[in-house]
Amino acid sequence: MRGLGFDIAHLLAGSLVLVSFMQLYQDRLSALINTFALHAVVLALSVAWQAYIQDAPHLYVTAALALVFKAIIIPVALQRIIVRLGIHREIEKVVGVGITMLFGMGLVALSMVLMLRVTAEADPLAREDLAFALAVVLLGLLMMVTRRNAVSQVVGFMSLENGLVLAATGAKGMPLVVEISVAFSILIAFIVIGIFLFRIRERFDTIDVGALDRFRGERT
Amino acid sequence: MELAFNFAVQFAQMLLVLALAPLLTGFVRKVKARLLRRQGPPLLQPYRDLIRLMRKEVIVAESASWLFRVIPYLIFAATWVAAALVPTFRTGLLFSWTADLIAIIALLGSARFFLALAGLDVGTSFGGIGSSREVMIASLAEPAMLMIVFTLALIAGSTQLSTMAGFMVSPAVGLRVSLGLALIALIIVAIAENARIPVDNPATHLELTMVHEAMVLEYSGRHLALIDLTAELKLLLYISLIACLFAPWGIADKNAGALALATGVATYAGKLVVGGFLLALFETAIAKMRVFRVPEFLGAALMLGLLGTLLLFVSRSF
Amino acid sequence: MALLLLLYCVVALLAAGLLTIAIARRPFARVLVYGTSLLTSLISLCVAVSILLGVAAASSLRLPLGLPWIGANFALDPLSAFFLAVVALGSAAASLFALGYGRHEETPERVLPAYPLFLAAMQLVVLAADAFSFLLAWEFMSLTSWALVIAHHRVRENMYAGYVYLVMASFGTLSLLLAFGLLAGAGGAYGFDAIRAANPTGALAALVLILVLVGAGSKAGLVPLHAWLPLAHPAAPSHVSALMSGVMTKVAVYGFVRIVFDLLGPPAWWWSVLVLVLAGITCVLGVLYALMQHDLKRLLAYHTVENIGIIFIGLGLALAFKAYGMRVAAALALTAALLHVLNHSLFKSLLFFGSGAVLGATGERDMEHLGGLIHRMPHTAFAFLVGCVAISALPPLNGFVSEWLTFQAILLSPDLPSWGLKVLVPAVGALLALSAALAAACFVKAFGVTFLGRPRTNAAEVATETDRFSRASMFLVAGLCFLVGILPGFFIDALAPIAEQLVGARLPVQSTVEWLSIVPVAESRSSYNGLLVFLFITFSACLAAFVIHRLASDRLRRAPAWDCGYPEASPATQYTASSFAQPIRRVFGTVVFRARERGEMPPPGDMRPARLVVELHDLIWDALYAPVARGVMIAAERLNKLQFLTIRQYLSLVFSALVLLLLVLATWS
Amino acid sequence: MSFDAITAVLVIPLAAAAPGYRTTARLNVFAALLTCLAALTLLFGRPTAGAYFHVDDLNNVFILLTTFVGFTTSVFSASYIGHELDSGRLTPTFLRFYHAMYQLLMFAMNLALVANNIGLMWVAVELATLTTVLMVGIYRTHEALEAAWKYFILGSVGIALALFGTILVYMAARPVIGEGLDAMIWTVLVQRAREFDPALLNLAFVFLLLGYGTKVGLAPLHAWLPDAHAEGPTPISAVLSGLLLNVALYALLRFKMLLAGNPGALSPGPLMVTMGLVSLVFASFMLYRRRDIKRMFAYSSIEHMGIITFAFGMGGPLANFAGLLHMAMHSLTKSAIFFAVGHIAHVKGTQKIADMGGLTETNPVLGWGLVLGVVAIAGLPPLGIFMSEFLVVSSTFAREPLLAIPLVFGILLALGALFLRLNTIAFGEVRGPTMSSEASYVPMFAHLAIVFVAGIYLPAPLVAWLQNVAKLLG
Repeated sequence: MRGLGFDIAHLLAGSLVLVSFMQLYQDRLSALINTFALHAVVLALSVAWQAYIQDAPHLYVTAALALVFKAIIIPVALQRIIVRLGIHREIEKVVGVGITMLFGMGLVALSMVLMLRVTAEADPLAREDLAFALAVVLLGLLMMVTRRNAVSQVVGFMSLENGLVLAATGAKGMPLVVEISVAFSILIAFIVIGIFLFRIRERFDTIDVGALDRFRGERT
Repeated sequence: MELAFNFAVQFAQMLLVLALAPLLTGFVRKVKARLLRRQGPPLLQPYRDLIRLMRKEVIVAESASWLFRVIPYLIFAATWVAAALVPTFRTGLLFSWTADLIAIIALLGSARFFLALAGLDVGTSFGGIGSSREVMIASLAEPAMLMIVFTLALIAGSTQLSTMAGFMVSPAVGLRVSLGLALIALIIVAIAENARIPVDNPATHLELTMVHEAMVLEYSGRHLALIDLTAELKLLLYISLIACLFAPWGIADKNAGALALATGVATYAGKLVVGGFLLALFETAIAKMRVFRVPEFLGAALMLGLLGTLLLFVSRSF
Repeated sequence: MALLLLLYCVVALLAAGLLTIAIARRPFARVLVYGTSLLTSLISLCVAVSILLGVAAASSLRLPLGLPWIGANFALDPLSAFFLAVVALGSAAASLFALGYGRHEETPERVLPAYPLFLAAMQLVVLAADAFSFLLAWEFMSLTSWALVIAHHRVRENMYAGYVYLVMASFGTLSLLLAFGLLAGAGGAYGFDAIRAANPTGALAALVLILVLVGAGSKAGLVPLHAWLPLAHPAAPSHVSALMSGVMTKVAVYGFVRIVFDLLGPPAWWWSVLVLVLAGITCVLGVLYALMQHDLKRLLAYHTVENIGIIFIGLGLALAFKAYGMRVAAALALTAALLHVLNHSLFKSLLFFGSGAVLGATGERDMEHLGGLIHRMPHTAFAFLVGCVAISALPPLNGFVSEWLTFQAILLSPDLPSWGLKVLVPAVGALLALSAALAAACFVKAFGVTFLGRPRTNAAEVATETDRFSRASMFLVAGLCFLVGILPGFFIDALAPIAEQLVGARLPVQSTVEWLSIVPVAESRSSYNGLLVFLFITFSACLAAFVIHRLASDRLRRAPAWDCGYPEASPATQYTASSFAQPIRRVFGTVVFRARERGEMPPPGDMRPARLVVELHDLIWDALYAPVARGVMIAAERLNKLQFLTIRQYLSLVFSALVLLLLVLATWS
Repeated sequence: MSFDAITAVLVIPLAAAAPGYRTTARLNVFAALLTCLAALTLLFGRPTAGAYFHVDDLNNVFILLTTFVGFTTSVFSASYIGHELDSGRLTPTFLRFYHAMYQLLMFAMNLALVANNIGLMWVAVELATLTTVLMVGIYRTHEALEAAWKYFILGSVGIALALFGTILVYMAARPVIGEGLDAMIWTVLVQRAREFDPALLNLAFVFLLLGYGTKVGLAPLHAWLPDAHAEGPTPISAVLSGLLLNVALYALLRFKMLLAGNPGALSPGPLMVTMGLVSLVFASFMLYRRRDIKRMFAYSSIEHMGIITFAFGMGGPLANFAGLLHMAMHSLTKSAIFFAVGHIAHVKGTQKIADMGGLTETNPVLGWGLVLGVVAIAGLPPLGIFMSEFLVVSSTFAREPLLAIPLVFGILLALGALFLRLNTIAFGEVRGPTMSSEASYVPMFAHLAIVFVAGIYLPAPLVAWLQNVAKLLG
């Protein structure tokens, strides 16, 4: 049971990393959002599994949270937004997919190396979990860096948050404070982002971050 | 008694230099004339000039200030005091410790300072030329002179002329390279300071290369007389300085009797004659140089002085 | 309790300054400020002198201010007493001068509050006995003087001068701060006593010396750190210029002496090489720069640079002698330097007062627009002349005495064991002699062009004599110059305790030598008697005058100038400052300033006048300061692009920082 | 009674924020004053550390500073913001929103300071960040929105990193302390720190350094700071520079102490020293090309944060003392400067340096106030920053001469830039219009007066306190 539980948790975490890579691969906004939904689903699964093997019922809440918010509401909302804004479906990448992928690989390797330095008496489950979480975080950040489009940056940011949740749930017995704060921050984040997208459309008719630079101070 | 005697000697020297100065100039002129196969003015001509000028009334430019009228007396006094402190026929004069060699040079410096001011006072172009060139020459001559002083002072271990003269006659002073260099440098400086050929020509006016004469162009009457007398005193001073430093033979020392004093006076007269003659010879031998060659001429003196100082540490041995 | 009294004076000054902020525009504010300054300065002067003469005892005091666990320590020993005397004397003279001169001030509210604060700061520097209070006062002194420099802030040059000044000053302070950091050590023992006890030596001490040379040197105006000085000193109101040039630079010298001679351990011989070389270059370059100027105040400022060089030559010699344990020689050199500190503070203040009086009377600083002022401002002219003679080191005035002593110290150099010094010191002597001669030339120019000749402009034509306060102050200082010149013995004796304190020996007592002449080493070696020289000159001058007027004629007639028969009416034909300096410029300038003369002769038939253009380059500025400024600007320009990145690029900055740190962590063991 | 102090410190702002949109400036000032007084009572009685809150010497310093500056700033903004209403930059709705947010911000910062639970601390810091985001964007101009957006994105990335670091700390603590709340209570953590797994701690610190470092504004994480300062309302710029940066730094310090307690972990000093120096020199260079007065002083804040971080990185009683002092002095001075800048912006109707000139002629009080502030911020005596810089530089040079060189270089560079601009703003010929500024000068000069006194006299108890804190910081 122990071994199996470990393997499944491992598998789920690993697949989360995989989905992150899929996100990096996407070049269409709607597809990207869908992939993010998948990402959230996988997260929800792994959190649920953690809840099961740690028999920590409060984690189910988190799982549900992830499922409902990140896998359903947010993607739908985002789809709505991009449709309403009628922004073009193409994602302006900064660097090509190939390079991004390679770089992602490097990041994953880095996170593995870092985690392996951790002495093993911290139980292996947590360790591996943490390694994957770190990888997901880094990949999310990478995505934010390599995309020009605000929506895709938001998506990247949220997959980064997913990594955090993974880590948090992986940390056995971590008090509820954290989950609440995670949800809380995501909520705030989303609301504020919503506000901003709204305002930005008001002002700029586009949410391409590049368009904002024109209005930076001291240019003239 | 002792003090009174010393005082008398000091006073005597003051009068002596004052009396001899015009004669020396006359002598130099005479010799020069003779070397040029001319009759030349009589020996006593300078005295006559001075007296004539003294009698004349002074004409002062309207733009001249009080300074213009004070300066002749000032520079005369300064030079006279300086001349009085250089041992001529007897060392260890009563007031010789009033000013050592550096101070004497500085006294001459003050005289020059004021004379240069006088050149600017009336506000004419010629005066300006004279002053600016004078200070340019001085700015090189003074350091050269001070380097010479360094050389000698480092040898004699003193800047007191009496002590130096005493040391120079003593056997302690060997033949030194530095001394030779210092002597040459001192002669160069003396020529420059006294506005002699080749640096300046004391006998001309209205020549754009002139320095000293241009400065005093506006002077007349008794002022001019004083200035001339000052120049003559200065010449005498330098010759007796050279004599006291490089040919101190026969000079009487502090506690010398009447006989020694007499010989001292005699040898001093001899030295003046020789010095004057050499000067005249030199002046007739070479030509006046352009003003902007002068710095090189004096720069050589400065270099020689510095070289002399530095070589001391090498030539200490022999 | 002498020290307490002094601190009360300082407090009074501070209070006056702060109070004046409110009432600066009122007419009585001027009297209040300068009156207070005058009074307090006189009190501190008395205290300082009484310490020097041994009437009052040295003392120290600790106040619960400043660095908490150190407190604000103040001490009054002979050294600080002497410099306090210099400061107080200068301040008193300047305040007296300003009582009258202050009337010309159009923006008093910018001058009056800062002035007493400036005085207080200078006194505090001299009194401070721990690193924090010292640097606090030091930098406060810079700050207040900066405020005074930019008092006339609408003039662009002044703002520029103030800017350069403040940056250089902070640079100096920071290097002093580093020096004290070394002295105090990681434990933070900032008290001077503690530092003295630590008695640093070896490489540490050498590093401290260099830092102090940079720090104090930049404030004193050692070449090549002098660049701010000729900009800032002339920019301030004249009485402040006098203080900055005459007094503040001396405070900088105090900083050097205090740290190098008192706090640091026994010196190494090569320190003196460093100091001597810098000092020699400084005094010659300073005077050469001065010769090229025709702005009267800037010329004076450059001469401050020169005199600082002379002072540092003395200090360098003292270091050399001290390093080899030649106590008496060290005492001689130190005394020479300190006496020159006093002398320079006197005649430089006097000269700046004079230039101030001229500025007030004509509104001109440019000598080429002046001339003939001796007729309209006779008193100012006379005082200024005294100053010129003094600064040109001519007997019987005071400048000569200190330079003579310096020469005597130089003449002791052959006894030094080190060959390097044996050869270096005479060379430095040559530089000193050169600078002395050039200084004389420069002041013939300064006085001759400004006061003699015929007025070149209408402003100079209608000038009137300055007010009585200014004159009183000028004559007072002139009298002091004269006094020090003819009775140097007493002042040398007053300096003896300092020599005792710093090099452990003193000069033989001078005031008891017969005829009051000074004999630094032995009478057979050298002696000088200013009093007799003066008496002789007056006597023989009067004698000559008497004889001639009696026996020959005393008739006098005024007539137009003769000028070789071509009298030219226009005053433009007179020699100007630049034409006066032309021969010297041709001798030295071509090398030092890469001076070029270009004659522009219009073609025949063209009515335009021919022009002679002289261009001079400040090589030090071009080589040292310009590149730094350019470098900073270029770097700022390059980095400025970082202000205009997109959010994504900023994110990638964060990202790369993260990855970098993680890599570090991954490779760290 | 003392627990009431903490709750008061927290509740009052919350209460003031609760009526939210009906909050007025007067209530704002009142609440801030009450908070400040409540904080003062902490001096007399301290609670024992609880699971969520605790007060020790360290955060007490910060609390006092925060509440005090918060109070003075509220006084300033009360008189300042009215003008914004007249000039039509703000609508009454936004004005009320502003005040509510202001109190919320105070609440969040105090919460972060008194929090004993690292999770809670994180939440508080983030809350503070988000409220300031909203306030920066409040003018809704292009620039304001852009600045807020940038701040938001960078800020929330910082949030994420910090949270990850916090989780890592918990992971490190769990095996030792056991699961549950205890493993997040700082007081417990710091006692058992030596038994934690060093590798995890190191990793955690990297994330915390970058996460909280973003809030501190260390280069290269500083990007949000200048624009946020420049585009937000001036009182907010004052609070940002004066307080929020400190709070973030405080969080960083807590974790530094944690690492310092563990022999196996890497010493956080070098990292902080490096980032401090980078920020210092970089910001000093950036100062030269600034055309917007508020942006310029924002960069100067980065510079000083660099110095403070450097000092704490150096460690040791002297440097830590200097760091604390410098932080307090900087908060007071910088907020005073921003008050002055607010006045100037009203007087001149612009923030462009090119359009201001000769201020000491047209508005002597304001002009000289600015000059005094710049003199203080440039580290010139007799004002407080001189003392702290004196200590930082001298102690550093005695220990690590090579580190002192860039430090001194940066300080000098910054001074040059500041006075270059000051010359054109405060002196020279008059440029730009001269309108009236009805905001009160009291807060500005109050701050400067404190800074001035602190520059020459520090009362003994305060010193003992700070020294104790310095010892605490190790």
